[in-house]
This record gives sequence, structure tokens and C-alpha cells, in this order.
Amino acid sequence: MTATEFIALPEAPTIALGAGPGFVVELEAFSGPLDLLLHLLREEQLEIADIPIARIADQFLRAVHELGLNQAADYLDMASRLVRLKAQMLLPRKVDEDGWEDPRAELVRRLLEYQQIREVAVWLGRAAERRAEQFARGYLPPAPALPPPPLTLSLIDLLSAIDRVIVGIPSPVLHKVVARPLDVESATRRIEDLLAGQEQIRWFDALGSGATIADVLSTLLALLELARRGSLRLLQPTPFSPMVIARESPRPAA
Amino acid sequence: MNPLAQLLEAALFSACRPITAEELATLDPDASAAGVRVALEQLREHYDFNQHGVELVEMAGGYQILTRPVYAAAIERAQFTVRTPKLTAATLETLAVIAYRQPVGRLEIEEIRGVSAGGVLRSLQERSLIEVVGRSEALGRPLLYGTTALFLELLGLRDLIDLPKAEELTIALRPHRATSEGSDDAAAYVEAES
Amino acid sequence: MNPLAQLLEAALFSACRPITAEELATLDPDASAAGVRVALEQLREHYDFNQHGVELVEMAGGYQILTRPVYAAAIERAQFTVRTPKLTAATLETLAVIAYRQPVGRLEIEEIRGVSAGGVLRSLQERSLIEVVGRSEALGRPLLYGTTALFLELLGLRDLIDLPKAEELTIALRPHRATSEGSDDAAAYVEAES
Repeated sequence: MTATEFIALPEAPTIALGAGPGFVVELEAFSGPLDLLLHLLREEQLEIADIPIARIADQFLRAVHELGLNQAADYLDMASRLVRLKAQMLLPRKVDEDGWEDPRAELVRRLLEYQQIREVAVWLGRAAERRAEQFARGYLPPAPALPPPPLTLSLIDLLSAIDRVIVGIPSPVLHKVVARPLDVESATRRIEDLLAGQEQIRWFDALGSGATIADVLSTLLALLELARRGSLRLLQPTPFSPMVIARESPRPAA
Repeated sequence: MNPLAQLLEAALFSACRPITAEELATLDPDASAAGVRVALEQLREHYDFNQHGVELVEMAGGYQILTRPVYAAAIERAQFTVRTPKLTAATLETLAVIAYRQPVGRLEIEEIRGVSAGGVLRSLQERSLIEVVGRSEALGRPLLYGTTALFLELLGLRDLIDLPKAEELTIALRPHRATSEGSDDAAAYVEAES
Repeated sequence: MNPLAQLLEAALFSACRPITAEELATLDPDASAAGVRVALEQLREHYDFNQHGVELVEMAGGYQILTRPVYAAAIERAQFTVRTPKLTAATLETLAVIAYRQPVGRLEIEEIRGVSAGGVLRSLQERSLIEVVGRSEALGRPLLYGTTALFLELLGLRDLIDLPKAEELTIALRPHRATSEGSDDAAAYVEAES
């Protein structure tokens, strides 16, 4: 089973961690990094108050990677916190040192708090389901021709509206900064076209003539991306020698 | 009431339209057409005999539970059926933009909200919440909108400066005219439009 | 049923939201608050005693007639109406934070849930389940959110106090700021944690 195969398990998602080749999980099963963390702790039957940080940090990183959550900033943020904690826990400290604050305290506090909220959320969900079992009157006859009731407008409503508008504003509208945009796509195409014709090209071939700074950056990003995908190899035969860009025969997708 | 009559009452109450006897029969696989008729009759009699405020009405080939006409006047006066006409989200958002950016043109409003604003602007004008306050210097000399006295009245504000300040909001909005120096602001404004 | 109970039944039938006792009292200039209460009680008893398919429910500070839960499945199968869709985990968690911590700002919500909250907050506001209730004194004066009457309606709650109490939860909730003294609160919280 590969990481791309997901089975919907709405109530209690089970993750085969470590033992199996990958995860069986519904992405939507997690509402955030704290949720994933709680899940890992539960799976391993670990106490929140005494988290083995090293172990749980590794598992979290693996889960984030295998669930394809690498794109989600919130998960990455938590991952970096865990890695930092792991490092802090490794720092030596005197046995009888007073005033030593467990670096995990903040995380433990957040997890407990989040667990409470989860409990309330479950309660709310049940209440909403019970309520959904009862229907209000459906059919309403057309409204009588009465003068419309007076208009209501409150400052609170207006504030809410402003809030919504602000959330939706893409950027300050006063200034339109037109940056020279990076065009990684075109650079990628150019490199791919070149490599289709010949086994190896040089950095200057990839760049083309009359390259601007934006072009140089675009080409560099395109090369790095193609190398990451395994479409090409970047070689430098000797120190300071020109970079050689070599075609890579396509591998079967992982 | 027999169990089928109870089920029919619940169904008729919750339905979004009049329901025919045939449709009602689908509620209970064990119910016969005759059974549904009997249950409907029982429901009607129950409402009449116990002097309920509602009655079972047959119309347009279907059944509905309706309030008795005698109560219509009192209910209409109380206006429970219509929610107080709150402004829609789109209207409020447009109004919010105008309140903070006035005088402001349609283009800027549309740019901020990301949707066309023609209809909403018209309806806000019809409700006398906004009015045309001038024309921009920009190409085509577009109309500029501002809020009205009624707008302040509905919000219970004495003046526009009673609105929460831009800098108090999450993201600083452009300060409105009343709080800033005319010349600088105007300069910034022309810039924004071009 | 007495005449007032009939009028109230008709009015409640014609409304599609909970109606408060005060609103109901406006239906009849001669009705006292006590009279309305008695009539509502009579109506509730009549529905229960005669085993109607509907019942009188007290909710969100008002009264509403709703179908009994036992008929939901049959009515849905017959497609006379549809059930409200389930709320997502993200929505429920955000509502939980706001319900217990209100008035609460976006930052605190995001801190507790560990994820950004902009999208969920916007959608909750659009559905009128939460509203802006003020602004914090903190830096940037961020907007503070609270739950609405529609939130109570959606959950079938009479009041916010129907929410589970801190001591009813497996883990004691930190009492929210408005109701407790800072220092005691912090001490109590640390205790609950250990």
C-alpha cells in the first residue's frame, strides 16, 4: 500500500506507524498539527504530561512527510517546534538544578488545552446532530403585502463586514508595485527543450543571451526544481569550473 | 392521534410545499392509500375538535397545515414570519468600504471586494445609505460615493469620526477625509485612482 | 386549548425561528407575561399528551415548534426536506473556542487550535453563527468574536449556560478571562494541569 492510498475512517483514523510501509488515513481526519500530535500520542498510548519528545518529533515529521502535509505552514511550524524541543531536551543539565524549566511545559499546556476544546467540539457536534433530527416548519406562505419593517443596521454588523473585507483584500490597494516577475515555468521549458536535444548543456546555455537578474533567478530555481524531481543532474567536475547540466533518464515514480 | 397521523403531521409541518396523498403514502411503506386518507381525516378532526390555531387545508391537489385565517391579522402585525431585514453581507461590506474610503469610486470598491458593485451601489443609494458626493479627477471622471446622514443615524453615530479608527483595525485602512489633512490626502487619492 | 394558546400556536406555526415570550406577548395587547407562560405550558402539554408529531421546544431564548426526532428519517427518505449538513471538525473546534472564551480574538483562537483561522471565521460570520462583539485593548485593537442566537438555534440550546460546565469535562477547562481573577486563575490552571 502506498502513501497515496487513503481510506476514509471518519471516527478514529488508524495509522500504521513505523511497522508498515506507509499510512492509511484520511487527510481530513486531522484538523491541525495539535490534532495529529494528540493522535500520535494516543496511538502509542503515551502520557501527554511526559512526552518522549525525540520519539514523537520523529514520528510527527514522518507523518507530515507521508501525509503530504509538507505544504501546510501550520504543520511545518509545529514540526520545527518539535525539532527545537528535541534539541533542548538533549542539552545536559545538573541533576539538582533549581529553576530548570521543562522545555516541554508549553507544549504540554497547549495539548491539554486543545484536548479540552476537542471534547467540547465533540459535545457541540452531538448537540448539532440531535438538533438536526428536528425540523422547523418548511412551507411558508408568501409574505403579506405590508410596509417593510424599519431597516436595522448596527455598528457590530458593519465591523464584521469590515473584518470580512480586510480578510479578502489581497494587498494594500494604494500602491501597485509591479515587480519583475520570476518566470520559472518558461525557464523550465527552455531547459527541458535544450536537454531534449542534447545529453548535456552548460549553465550559460540554460541562461540564454541577454539574461536579466530575474532570468538568472528563474533559471536557477527551475534547475533546482528539475534536479529535485530527478529530471536532470547538476555537476561541477572541478572546483570553480562551469556547472554541467546533464539529462537524467526518467526513473519510475516513487 | 394514531401513529400514522403523527407521522403525517410531522411531515406536513416540515415540508417546503403542499404534499399530495400519494407522496404522503411514501412516508410509511406499510401505509395504504385508505390508511393515509383516514389519518388525514383524523388530523383534520383533531385540529378542529381541539380548537387548534392551525388547520389542515387541501389545495392544489395537496395538503398543508396552515394557521387559521382569524389569527392572520395579529400574526402579520407581529411580523414573525419576516426576519428583520438585515443588510446582506455584500451590502454591508460595500457600505464598510465606502464608510472608510469615502469619497470613493466604484472601481476602487470593486477592486477591494473583488466583485462587481453596480447592483449593490444602486440598492444602497435607493435606501439612502450612500450618495454621490463628487467626481474623481481620474480618466472618465467616475462618480464618487460617500455615506449619508441616515447612515450615521442608523448606526447611532454623531459623526464619521466616531467610527473605529483605521489604525484600530487589524490592517490600517486609508484614513478618511474627516481625520486627515485635505491636501495630502487628496494627493494620495489621485494617485490611487490613476 | 384556551384562546391565547390557539393564537400562540398559530403564531409559532407561522414563524421559522424561535420567538421570545416577550415577542409573543405583543400578539395580544390584553395578554400578561404570566398568561403567555401558562398558554405556552398548555400548548406543550397538549402536544405531548395527544402525542402530536410536533413538540414545543425552548431554544435560543425563545420558543419554536419542531418535529419530533423519531420522524426525521422517514421525512428525509420521502424527500420532503433535508437535514442540516454536519459541521466540520475545524468549524466545531473554532465554535468551541469562541463559545467558551468569548469575547475572543482571532490570535487566541489560532493559538489554541494551532492553525490559522481566517477562513473559518469568515464562513462562521457569513452564516451568522458568530459575530464581532467588540475590540480588544491589546496592540492593534483586534476584533473580538462571540457566538450568536443562531449558534444556539443550530445546537438546540436554550442558553450558553447549557454548554457543559468545566467540571463536567474530563479535563477542567481554564475559566475564561472575563469571569475570573488573573492570579487565582493562573494558580487554579496550573493545578488542573498537574
